[in-house]
Amino acid sequence: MTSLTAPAAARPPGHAAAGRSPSRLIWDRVRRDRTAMTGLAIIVLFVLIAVTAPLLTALNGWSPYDFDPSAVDQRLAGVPKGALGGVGAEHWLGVEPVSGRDVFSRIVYGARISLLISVTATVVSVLIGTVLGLLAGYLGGWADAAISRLMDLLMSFPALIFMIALISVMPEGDRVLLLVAVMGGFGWPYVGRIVRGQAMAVRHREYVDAARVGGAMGASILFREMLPNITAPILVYATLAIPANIGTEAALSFLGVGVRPPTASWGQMIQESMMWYEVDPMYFIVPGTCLFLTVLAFTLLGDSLRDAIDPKGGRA
Amino acid sequence: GGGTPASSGGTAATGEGGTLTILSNQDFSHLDPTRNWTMPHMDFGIRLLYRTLTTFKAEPGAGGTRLVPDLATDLGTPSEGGKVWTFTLKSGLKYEDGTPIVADDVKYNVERSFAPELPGGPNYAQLYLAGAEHYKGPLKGERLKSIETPDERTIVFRLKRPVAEFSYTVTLPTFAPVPKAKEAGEQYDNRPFSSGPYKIQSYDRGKELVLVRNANWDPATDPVRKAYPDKIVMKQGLRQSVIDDRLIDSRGEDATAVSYSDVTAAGLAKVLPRPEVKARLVSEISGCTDMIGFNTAKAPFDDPRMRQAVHFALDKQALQTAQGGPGMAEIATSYLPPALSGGQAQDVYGLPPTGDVEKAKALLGGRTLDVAMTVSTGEKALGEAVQSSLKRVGITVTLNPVDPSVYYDTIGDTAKTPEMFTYGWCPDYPSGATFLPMLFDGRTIVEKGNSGNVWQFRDKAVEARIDEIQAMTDTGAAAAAWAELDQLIMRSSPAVPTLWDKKPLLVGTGVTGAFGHPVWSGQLDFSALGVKQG
Amino acid sequence: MRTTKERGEQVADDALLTVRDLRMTFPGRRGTRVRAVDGVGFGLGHGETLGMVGESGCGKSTTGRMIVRLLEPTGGTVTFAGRDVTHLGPREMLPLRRDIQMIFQDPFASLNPRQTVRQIVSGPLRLLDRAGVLDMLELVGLSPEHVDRYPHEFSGGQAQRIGIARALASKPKLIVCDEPVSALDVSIQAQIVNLLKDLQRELGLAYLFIAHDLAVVRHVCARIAVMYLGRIVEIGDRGPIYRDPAHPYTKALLSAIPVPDPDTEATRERIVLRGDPPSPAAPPPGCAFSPRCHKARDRCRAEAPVLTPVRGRQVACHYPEV
Amino acid sequence: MIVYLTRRLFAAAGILLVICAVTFLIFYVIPADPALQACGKTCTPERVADVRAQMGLDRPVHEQFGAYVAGVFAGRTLGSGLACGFPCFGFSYQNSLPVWDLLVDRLGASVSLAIGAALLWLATGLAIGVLSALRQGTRLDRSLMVATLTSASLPVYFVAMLLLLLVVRVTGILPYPAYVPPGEDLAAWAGNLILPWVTLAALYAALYARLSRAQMIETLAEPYIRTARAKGLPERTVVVKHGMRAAMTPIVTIFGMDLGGLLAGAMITETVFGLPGIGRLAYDGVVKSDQPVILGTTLLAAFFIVFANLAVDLLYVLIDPRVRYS
Amino acid sequence: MNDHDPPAGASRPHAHAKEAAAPLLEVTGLCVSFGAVRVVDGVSFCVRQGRTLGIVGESGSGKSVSSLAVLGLHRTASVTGSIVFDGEELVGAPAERLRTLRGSRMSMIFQDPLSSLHPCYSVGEQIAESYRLHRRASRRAARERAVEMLAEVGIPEPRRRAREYPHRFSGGMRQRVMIAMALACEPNLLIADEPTTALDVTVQAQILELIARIQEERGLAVIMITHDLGVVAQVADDVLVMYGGRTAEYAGARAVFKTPRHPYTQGLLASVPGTAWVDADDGARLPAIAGAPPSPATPPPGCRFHPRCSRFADARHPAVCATERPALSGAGHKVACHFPEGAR
Ligand SMILES: Nc1ncnc2c1ncn2[C@@H]1O[C@H](COP(=O)(O)OP(=O)(O)OP(=O)(O)O)[C@@H](O)[C@H]1O
Ligand SMILES: Nc1ncnc2c1ncn2[C@@H]1O[C@H](COP(=O)(O)OP(=O)(O)OP(=O)(O)O)[C@@H](O)[C@H]1O
Ligand SMILES: [Mg+2]
Ligand SMILES: [Mg+2]
Ligand code: NI
Repeated sequence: MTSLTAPAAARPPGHAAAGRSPSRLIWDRVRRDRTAMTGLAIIVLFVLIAVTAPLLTALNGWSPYDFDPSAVDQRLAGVPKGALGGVGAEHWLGVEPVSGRDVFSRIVYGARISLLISVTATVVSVLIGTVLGLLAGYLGGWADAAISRLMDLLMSFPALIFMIALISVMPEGDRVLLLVAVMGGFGWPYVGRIVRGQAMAVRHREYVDAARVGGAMGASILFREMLPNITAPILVYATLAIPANIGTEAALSFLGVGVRPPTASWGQMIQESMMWYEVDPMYFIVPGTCLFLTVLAFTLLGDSLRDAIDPKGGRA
Repeated sequence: GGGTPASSGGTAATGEGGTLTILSNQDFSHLDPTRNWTMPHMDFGIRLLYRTLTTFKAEPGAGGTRLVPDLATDLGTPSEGGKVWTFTLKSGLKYEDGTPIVADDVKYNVERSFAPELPGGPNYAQLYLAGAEHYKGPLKGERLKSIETPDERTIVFRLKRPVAEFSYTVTLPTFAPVPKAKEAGEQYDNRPFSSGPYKIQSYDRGKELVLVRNANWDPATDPVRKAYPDKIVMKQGLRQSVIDDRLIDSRGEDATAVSYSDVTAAGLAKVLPRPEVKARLVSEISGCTDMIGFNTAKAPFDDPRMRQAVHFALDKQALQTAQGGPGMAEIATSYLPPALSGGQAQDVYGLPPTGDVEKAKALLGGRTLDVAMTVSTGEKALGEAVQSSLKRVGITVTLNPVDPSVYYDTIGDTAKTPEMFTYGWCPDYPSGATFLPMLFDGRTIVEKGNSGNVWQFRDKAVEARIDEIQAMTDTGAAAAAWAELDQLIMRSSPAVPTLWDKKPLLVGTGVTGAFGHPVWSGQLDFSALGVKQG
Repeated sequence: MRTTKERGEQVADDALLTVRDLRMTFPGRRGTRVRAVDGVGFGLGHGETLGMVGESGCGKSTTGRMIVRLLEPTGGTVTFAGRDVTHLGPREMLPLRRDIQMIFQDPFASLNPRQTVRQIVSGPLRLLDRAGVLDMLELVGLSPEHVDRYPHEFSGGQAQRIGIARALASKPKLIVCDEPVSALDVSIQAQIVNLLKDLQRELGLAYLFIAHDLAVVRHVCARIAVMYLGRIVEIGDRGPIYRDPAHPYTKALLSAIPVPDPDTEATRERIVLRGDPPSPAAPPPGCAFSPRCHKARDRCRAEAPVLTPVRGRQVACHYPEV
Repeated sequence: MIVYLTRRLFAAAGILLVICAVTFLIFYVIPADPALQACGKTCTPERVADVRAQMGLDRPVHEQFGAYVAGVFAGRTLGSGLACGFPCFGFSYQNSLPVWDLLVDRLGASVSLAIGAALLWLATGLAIGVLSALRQGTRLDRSLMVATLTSASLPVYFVAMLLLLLVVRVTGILPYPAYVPPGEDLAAWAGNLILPWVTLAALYAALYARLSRAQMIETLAEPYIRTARAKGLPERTVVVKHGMRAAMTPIVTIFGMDLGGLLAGAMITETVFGLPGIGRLAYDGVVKSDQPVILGTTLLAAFFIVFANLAVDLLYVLIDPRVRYS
Repeated sequence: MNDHDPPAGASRPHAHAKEAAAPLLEVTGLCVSFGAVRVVDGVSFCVRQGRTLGIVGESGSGKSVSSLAVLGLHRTASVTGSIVFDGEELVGAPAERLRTLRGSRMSMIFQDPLSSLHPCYSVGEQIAESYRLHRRASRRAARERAVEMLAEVGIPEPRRRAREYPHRFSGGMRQRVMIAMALACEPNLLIADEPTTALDVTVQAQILELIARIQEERGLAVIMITHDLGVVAQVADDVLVMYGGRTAEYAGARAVFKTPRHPYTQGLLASVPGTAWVDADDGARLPAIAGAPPSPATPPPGCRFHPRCSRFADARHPAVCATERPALSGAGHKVACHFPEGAR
């Protein structure tokens, strides 16, 4: 027997014959995590709601923009008639004070806007951050200095002040686009910094050297060798950035620079409902709960993803 | 008028002394009498800090629109057919430091309103005074010749044209005295020198203003101001919903507090179902008219039929709900508020409150419109109501909320004026002359910073009629003529009057003498407020 | 034979790899310059193995990485098969990449965790199809079922086999092995050493075998180069060097290696060096070994010795052992 | 060290200058014309031009910017004779007060808010985090983490409103918050700030608890902790002296950044509670297009952020002996 | 049961080995499990004052886990069996008791001296810490002691270096600091867990020499854990060979190296290249042990070594090796193999 033959018992036991990629392993670990799956279920539910919004509103028969004067009390400054903010067969989750618009329809359409803005803003910041961070970490030197300074600069901006200032001086144009641009534009340095750090660490890994010795160059090293190995932290960041962006959208709405009326977004609904929390708590609770659940769900998923990627901290 | 003023409409308060707290969600834009031309602020300044040549009685309702002499001994003497006005100051008038108030101080303040360093104030002096075309204010030492002060107590104004209502004009803070010695340019705003019953003890802008008694103010010379509290503290920059809550609760210090700014719709919803709180709600008709304007200079609203279509389609009741319901606003049917048209609302079209969709559709003739509408950020609910009601007839409205501070610039730039926008007008004093000429005289349109005639309405017949009415010396006849002109303009609908609203204000349980003054758009008359003690 | 003026071994011109006066300086902290490799020269013939030993930080890896052009040398030349390859651009290097390959120290760190064995072995240029990969796996003693697995599913020894398969994929002439067994357990080390030797015999490979374990090097390499602080201090055939080291450092190194035999250990003469290896950022003047050398004299501290032939090998020492 | 410090200071100054320029430029091209605004309800074009010249807005943008930057250091005098001294950030369009005075005036509330909240959330956050790390995997750990997750998922204004409703409106335990400077009445200062502190701390404490828990777990797995145990140190010493010390390092970084950001104004908290702070000032400035105030607050905020980062980096020398700047 | 007795007469001659001394540490049937995974399974050994026990084995064979169990440093593992230190049973002893023993009477040094030293405290502080604690010494006395210890382990300028932080020290220096720290309270037992693996050979020689010197001076009992057979040969009196969490062979050093009885030990010794410099057959194939070490989670049944065992591969005795756990047998030279004398 020579050492050239494959050692029979060498394969670490417990593995199926087909190879399982690290991403599969992570996913398997996440799948076993009950809280993560709860989070995922909530996310899927809201995404479904957002996608099927027209169908759902067709079911209850109220468009998110229809006024229903009969549902509010004209003499009482427009408080919804009936208990629980007008909850009933006609309006499933009650109506908006003053206008009498259907809260369910607005929530459903609001999910679209809120998820759209936060997810797109996250995608934008992750894309920019990943590309620039990778370049900075990989190229080093002059490019790194330039990109890092840019990131420092952007991170030194008092973001919230600047966001509302920027948005409020640009009244023209599509608010959703503007919100995405501003949130993405101020968000990418945070991704960029993570990616840069990771790229710098990965750049000197032996497998990158090995690829280079094997003849790989430039983009191939960046995107085939390095990027797959830093997607995990990026993914974690993205999952945690989405709830943060939902929160920012809501905060901007709260400060009066959210989406344009009559478009509904959760943040804008909460901002409106805040004044009514005493006379019409339902109006406040519904979007608040949705926002809270979504943020919580994304956070749970992100946490679990992080633990799955780096199980060290979780070991007893 | 609907709302019942809270504490026994303007009768004498129970006593003097104590501290009155005013809760405000804002800072003054200007307290400098030269620059103070925003509604509740004018009331505050004139009633507490400075006196003008004439002023209005401290009474609710129609009584409040009656003019009385203030610094002057009478309402002024016109001569040369109303082109020259002479006033004589009372004797014994003093500033807060005891120095006497002289006629030149009034002249000096009027001159200040010409200074580009001190913009923002009423422009009547510029409009009326003769020979002032190139005058740039007194800060660089130049004086205006058309105001004469032959002696310390006499002041003579020489006007470009006869102004019958000049006695009313001089109620404006422009006609309060400012001593030259106290000139501080822009900074005068932060510490105006008092000629009224109170003086400024401290003013932390945006946070707190504390007024204490001006010992040199002589009640004997002042028939109007009661000046009951010893001290008045204004808390600024609070959230309106917090102000509402505090005054609903009316606990502790808040019992002697009043709200400076309007109760929110949500606040009203809390107030209205509770009789004991509702009793403390002051809601005087503001005297202003809310309107929705069109850009008549460009398509589609250069066509009066399109404007009328909107007029017919509007659901004014929905707007009314957004304003707090029928208790808080009346549906407007003419530009001039009832107070200016003899107390009688006029109605040209006789439309149902929710609009007439069929007529509107007929006017549109099957056309659908796609228009932009600018509203200020606070009027979102209103904008949405417009949006929703016009959708019924196939007009799609895109809302463009703009911050109040830049609102007038946006619509006042004729190049940028949107197809539709909201607008409101309050008379500076109860006269059609401070209303229709400002709003509908095509000759006042300027390219940028356009104000009043923001719809760019040009009609030769209307302009001619305005000139005729302004030349009338009989104020009664003039009033009737204004009302008639109003109906004429209504027929071409450059703007849709929507609501005559009330100013909803809450006062604490320990506040006396609270009533909304008709001249100052329903704001509390600060000169009559008192607090219960003990 | 022709002697070169540069510091370094005298080299035959027809060698597969010729390295002359190779230098690498890294920018250090506070503007210092770390002379990691400071004039290294040697030659390597077809199918030959040169062992390179020395303490941590003496510049072994740096030398190896310069030869495979992972690092751009700051001085000297690298000639491969008669062609000067020192400053070729990445594209010109491509054909050469097939001929010079590398095996790394850490078997896991050198395998991309996100690629399957197949992707790893066929390399970034996709040199091999599936059958080719299977051949390679067979060659290094892995079974075909491993081909679609990921690195984390292997043991250290297996992972190192994959690394070797990858290096072999382009049918190279020279493989730089940078400590290929030091991360492995003793019982696995032997497997890999045997594999490397078998492959060399079968495929006619030349190895530059970097290690710090003198025992392993001796087993694998016919010729040995001992490095100290960026320079070769002794180079020559295995026999003379192990039997009779001429440089005091080599001698100390050999004596420090524990031997798994209590009797030998009990009787061995051991030279324990004082102090730590100096930093390449601030090398001592003269002979770099002088501060730790028991027989250093003034000359050693003033003048750096060059490689000179002594008893069948070359030594850089003013006072070689006798 | 000196070299490093000067280099960092220059870099910080550079960043501030760029931020200043960008802010300036953006608000130069805004549609709102400050002259028009100042001019009032009815304004003739001539008068607008006068006002514009008066405000110095008729000059080209680079001149205005130059004047602004020079004014910051040298002070300047405006057309109407208004003069401001050394740190001159111009005058508010709203009330003609020097922006610097406004900033200084508002700083008190912001600093009170930030420092108080920071102490509160550090204390609670770290305590929860460390406790959770030590009891990792137990029911206590899980319930603490659920609590922090919930607290971190609630928007700030939601918490603020809830607190106002419960503590002030329903029970009346506390009066409506109104800022009282600490110099005037310390008890009133603290009493009025409790709710804003709790509001901010609720969010940050949750984040810090999670962070410090993760850090602590990681640190406790380090070999040097094993060394400390092998020395026979009592568990408390191991956790506090050896564990916390090392675990706190990354927290200091984040704390620096958070504190810097908060000093620059907790806009929402200040708005909800009506605190006269920098964030509120900035918000009002934006809403009213008060360019000098926006510039001033942006610069001050950026200053805090930049210097908090610098301070953290310098602090590292004390915390982590491995770090040396040269 | 006396299978933990020191293998008699097997140790190499040593100048002042105290043959008569009672065992300082006796470990019997030690089992350590993490959850369901038994990582150390019935290991027994003993150490006498002044003597050195070498523990060798592949990575993951349970060497470190066993030694940590002796110090009671496992927090989540369940430890069974018996550990008697100086007549005192440590398994099941109160944690507080173990704590007072740790650092004062038994100490440990670790493989990676950089990560084992706290980066934020000066080395002087770290050495003084345990001295202050166990000896209730004053701060100043402890500081003096630290300097003294640094001098003893051969660090030049000890007073100055005591104030420096670990990152300023080289690898060898750090290990010296670790040793100084471990010895500050004059313990009776020193467990060295691969103290030289991270070091260069020349530095390794220095450290081994230092440990030997101190052991000689103080009569310490030392447990030297390593996977380098050469090191064991150099320092150990007795050798414990571990495989897959179990004892493979336990005997005096000379016996293990000269007459190994377990096929694993034999294979291990054979696979080390160049056992002797002079007469090696240069370039020949190394007789390697095939396969890889077992995973502790799913160990092979029976003898843990059988999948890699040449005797088993010879297919003469398959059944028993694959099913039954071999007992540790033999009087002085203990071995756990069904066929200890070999198949050939
Ligand atoms: N990229 C780099 N930048 C700066 N210095 C470096 C770099 N790479 C190596 N060095 C320095 O060069 C010297 C030689 O390093 P090299 O890796 O070649 O040593 P080595 O002999 O391979 O050591 P080891 O046995 O630890 O692998 C060391 O002092 C190292 O610190
Ligand atoms: N805290 C732990 N939890 C779970 N398993 C552990 C733990 N510590 C060690 N193990 C497992 O116990 C086994 C034995 O580990 P140990 O550290 O004793 O090996 P070792 O012989 O010291 O190896 P090395 O030579 O690599 O140090 C390994 O498989 C390891 O994975
Ligand atoms: Mg190396
Ligand atoms: Mg170990
Ligand atoms: Ni001895």
